[in-house]
Amino acid sequence: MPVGDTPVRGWRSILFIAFMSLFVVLFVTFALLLIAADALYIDWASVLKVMRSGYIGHALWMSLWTSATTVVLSVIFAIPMGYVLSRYRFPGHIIADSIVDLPIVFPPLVVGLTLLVFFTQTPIGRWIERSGIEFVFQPKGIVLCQFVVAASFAIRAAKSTFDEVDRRLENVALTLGCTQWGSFRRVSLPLARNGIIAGAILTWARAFGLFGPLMIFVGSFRGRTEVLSTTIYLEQSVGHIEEALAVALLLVAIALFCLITIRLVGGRSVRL
Amino acid sequence: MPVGDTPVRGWRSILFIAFMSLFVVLFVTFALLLIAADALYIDWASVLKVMRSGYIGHALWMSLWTSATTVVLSVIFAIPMGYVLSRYRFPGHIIADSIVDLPIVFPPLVVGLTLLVFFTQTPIGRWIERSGIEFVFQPKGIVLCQFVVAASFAIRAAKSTFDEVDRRLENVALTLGCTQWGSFRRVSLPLARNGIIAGAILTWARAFGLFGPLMIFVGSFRGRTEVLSTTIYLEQSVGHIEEALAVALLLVAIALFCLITIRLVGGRSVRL
Amino acid sequence: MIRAENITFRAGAFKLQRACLDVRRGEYFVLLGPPGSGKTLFLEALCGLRRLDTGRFFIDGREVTALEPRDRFVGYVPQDYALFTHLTVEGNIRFGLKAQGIDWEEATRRVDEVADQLGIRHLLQRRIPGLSGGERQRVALARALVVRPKVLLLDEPVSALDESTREAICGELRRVHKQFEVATIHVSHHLEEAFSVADRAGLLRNGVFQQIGTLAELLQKPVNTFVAGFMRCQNILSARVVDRHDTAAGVTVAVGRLRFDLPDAPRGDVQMVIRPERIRLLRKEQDRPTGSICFPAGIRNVTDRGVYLRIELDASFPLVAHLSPESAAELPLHPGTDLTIAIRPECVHFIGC
Amino acid sequence: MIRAENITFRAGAFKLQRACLDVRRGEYFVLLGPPGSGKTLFLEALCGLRRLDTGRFFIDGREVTALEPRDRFVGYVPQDYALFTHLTVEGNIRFGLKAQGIDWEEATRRVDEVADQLGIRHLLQRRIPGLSGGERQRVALARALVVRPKVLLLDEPVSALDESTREAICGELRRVHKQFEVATIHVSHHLEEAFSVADRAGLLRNGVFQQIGTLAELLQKPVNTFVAGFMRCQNILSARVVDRHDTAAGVTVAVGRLRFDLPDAPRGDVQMVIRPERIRLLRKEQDRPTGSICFPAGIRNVTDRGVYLRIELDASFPLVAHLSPESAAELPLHPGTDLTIAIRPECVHFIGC
Repeated sequence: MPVGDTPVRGWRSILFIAFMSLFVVLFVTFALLLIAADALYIDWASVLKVMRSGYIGHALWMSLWTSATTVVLSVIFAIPMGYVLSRYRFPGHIIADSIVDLPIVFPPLVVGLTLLVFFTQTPIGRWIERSGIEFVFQPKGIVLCQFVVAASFAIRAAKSTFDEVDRRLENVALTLGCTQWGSFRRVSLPLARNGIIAGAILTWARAFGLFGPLMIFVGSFRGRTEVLSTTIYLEQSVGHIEEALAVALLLVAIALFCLITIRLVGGRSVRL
Repeated sequence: MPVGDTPVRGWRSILFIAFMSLFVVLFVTFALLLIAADALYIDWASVLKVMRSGYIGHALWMSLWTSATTVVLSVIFAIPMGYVLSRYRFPGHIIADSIVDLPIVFPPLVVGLTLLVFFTQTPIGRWIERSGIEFVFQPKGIVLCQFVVAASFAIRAAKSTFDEVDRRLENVALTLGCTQWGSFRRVSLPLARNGIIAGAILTWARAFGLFGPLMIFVGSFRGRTEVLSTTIYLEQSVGHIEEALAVALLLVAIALFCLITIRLVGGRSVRL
Repeated sequence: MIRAENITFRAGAFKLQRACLDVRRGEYFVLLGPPGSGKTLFLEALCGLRRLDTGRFFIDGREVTALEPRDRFVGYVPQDYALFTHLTVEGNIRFGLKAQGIDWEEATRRVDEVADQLGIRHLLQRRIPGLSGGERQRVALARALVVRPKVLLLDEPVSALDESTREAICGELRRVHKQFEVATIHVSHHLEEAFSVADRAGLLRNGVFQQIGTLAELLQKPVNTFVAGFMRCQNILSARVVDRHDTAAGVTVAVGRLRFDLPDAPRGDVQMVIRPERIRLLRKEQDRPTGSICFPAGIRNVTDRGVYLRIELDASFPLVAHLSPESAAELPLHPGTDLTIAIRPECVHFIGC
Repeated sequence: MIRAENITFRAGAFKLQRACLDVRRGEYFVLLGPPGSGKTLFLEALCGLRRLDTGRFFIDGREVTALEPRDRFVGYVPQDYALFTHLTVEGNIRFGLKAQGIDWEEATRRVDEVADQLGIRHLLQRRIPGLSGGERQRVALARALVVRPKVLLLDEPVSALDESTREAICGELRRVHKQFEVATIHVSHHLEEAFSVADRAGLLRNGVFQQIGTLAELLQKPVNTFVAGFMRCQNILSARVVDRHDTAAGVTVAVGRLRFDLPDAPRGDVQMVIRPERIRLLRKEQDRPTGSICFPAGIRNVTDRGVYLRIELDASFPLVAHLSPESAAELPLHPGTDLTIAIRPECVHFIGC
């Protein structure tokens, strides 16, 4: 459906388009105002101070490695899960599919609480905690939180790109001598690459900006489980709005980087 | 591409499928464990107590009306914006499109902070606050926060369903005597209905579970700006895990309701 | 009825150039062309769905160039019909009447009338997804015709149907055309289809009209080799006029090593078109028909195409003839056999004449 | 070479039922049928892409029913070719060789060889998206042939191409078939296409084979009215054998108010098929050819289809004849004119014989 074919229009049509466009103008103006407010209010001295602060450096490092780990884990799960959910129908398919959807509509805070309950109140959880792999109030817990909240985005993205890979391509690969694994690795996976990347970036953005569940599951201990989002809250709650904004700037810079990467990598073929 | 056409498979293929399915089993098992943990740990006495608590009743009411308002506002913006972004190419189209995407990859916490900065630090924001329409630390602020964070989901969903409505259907409507408004109202809008509903439900889920930005922009004042997600945090932070879980149960019930509604309303045509 | 004057516009990389067309009242016009030649774009422009760079459209004597689609009163059936899947069959047909504000009783009367005429009365309460291709086509036709358009524009109306029903549906299109007395433009890339419906036809290529005329004209008197090729003429021969007589004998033409006389021909090097079904084959010992151009030729290859035989001949230049199975029964058709070829002079056409 | 015994399986609501087929070494077999008749499903099952409920497949004498697709050595070209868009043309062709672990030099040699044979050497470094339909088709063929399959399975190989190039590509398919000496099954719903390539053909309908044989057999001796209709025979007449002679004269058959003698016919009420291009028309005063069935008929309608004339006749029952333009030139063809019809007895076929 080519865009840009313009029918002959009278004044009523033009009025209609103008009315519809009004909402775009309103929304975009408001968003630009907000961005401008942030930009104007940035106090570069605070930014420098924040940059040099050891605590915040640690929080940045924590944010980066936890979210990176989450993305890697998510992709490891997303590729086979997306493929299986896309290609095969099995008993319980709809249950698996719904469980993947759950974290997308679930309040993230509930995920944090659920994890807390699981690891502190159930025998299995307590056994895991006691066996030395501690999660509660630990950096590892950050990854777990992020994974549970954000992996669904990677899985869903993988599933829908595998849905779009024509099955006949795999069929041809099978007749040409490939095993199922071969046709997956040499045909479906390369063709689904962009979608998987888009899913990974969405997962990263979600993991990177996570806040609520972390407050519940790992807390916000300076220098231990503090990530950038917790920092913003902590700084702001003691009245350091300039510092909070400076940290937010970091987050935003990274979010923008994500968005641009998606557009560059995927062009139109990558859907958020 | 029909699913379910099964090629003849040898043991290697079956092994491959088994390996891939392993990840599904792992993920689903873990998710079910978490759900089971919640279910087992629920203390029905606390649930009853929570249900009867006036504060929590107020928080529930706040959660419901703010999120409902947000959804209505979002849909009002989503329908024209989705249509304009899908059908027309104009200077700045890519900017508008990117701005719609921003809140999806942005950390929500930053949205809260940005709103706070805008309304407390910029002249325009302060003028709005002074003119009587207060947002900061006000229930109205909850709606604003939710709208900024969640409206993008509705807009994007509307845009992609309008993308899928064949333009030739509108063209035929035009030749049959419809104005542009008529062809929009009588053809495109009914055909995009399911997608718009799915977008609205996603928006609602997001708004309903919002937590971080609310803590910054409106705070958590018992009986005034407290919503269910804030309640969970507050209860949990003073050690009332049972009560927090009881509230979470409410949230989850509503989230599940959303998910089921999407499936029922949309069938396969509605994509999350 | 429909008049296009110098229509020019772009759509992406494609350009429709200075298209002129005249379709008369009650005429059934077929717009031919290979895929991507701009047939659909032309139709859309006529509907007002694309803005022109230059040129003017007239419908029923009124200029419509600047009018919105809804003010042009065209009945448009796009490819694959574009039915409204959220409405029933009745809702689809009623759509235009509702949009034009016709009251409910009158609309019902007209919906029933057109449904009867197209034999889809029993489908009215059905939903679109369950309909067959032929049923969809009728519904789309009914939806376009119920608003009593001045012209009917059909974009590949039968290409979504399977071959066995095409013939029947084409017959029905002709019938509908007659019954509703509406000038029709039918877009197609299929030659057989054109023959089964067209009064006149035009052939588009890369946005430029190549030839407009009756199908017999396009078939027997193509203006260029593209038209000849599109009409599936395999015999496009390079010839040269070697002698011009003052007498009634006309000119002598050379093709390959062969020379023969024709009443007239253009000067110099020319291209000659002979339709394969116009070539007669005779046994060597048979009498040569008077008035025909006769020359010997050897059979190179024979393939049975079921409804005809395709015979590749060598007459110092390659020639293809199509023979009906009945004519073939009387001939010795083995590769290597020598035969006599007879062509009536009026079946030889020079490109550019 | 390819043998299918009682193949039965379901795919959704569709069922392929007890399909039997034998394709001989070096044969070019065309699998015909309307859309949705199960042609593609049959091909996929033969490739091992669908599991059978019952039945067995043999390729080259070896039973392959339980083998994975990769162990069957079939060259499969699905509809629209399904080229790997993430690879270059060379990557596509090399794909199968890589999957089978053939070393790089040998693979390169074979890729170049097959690219030369199909005339796509110059395309090797190109990406798929820019290729034309014909080029894609050649690349898909090369990809299938380079692994030296025992059979070649083509699913609607030319339906994505526009009409003017189909003829040429079909010729090329025949050439490739001969050159690589590989048994070929070519799926099509297009009759003309079948005639231009097939040695033998089979006609599927709703998952059941109707008739398998040469195209001439399908054309002239259809086993039922569906086959006759699919082969576009318009004259399917209800007849009755009214008299059976002991002499050589055979039987007397009644159609409409007409009676004539034939050498043989089945008993009782039968259906009779006469191909429209087998009907000869003579002027009333012309001599009736001996040995032919002759009877008078009036012309009801004449339509020029360009390459032939379609003549609707009334001989107390409706009859359609196709005439070549050359034969038509000698006849007075106006509606209402009375003519004599001549049909050779061997051109009359009874369904079920």
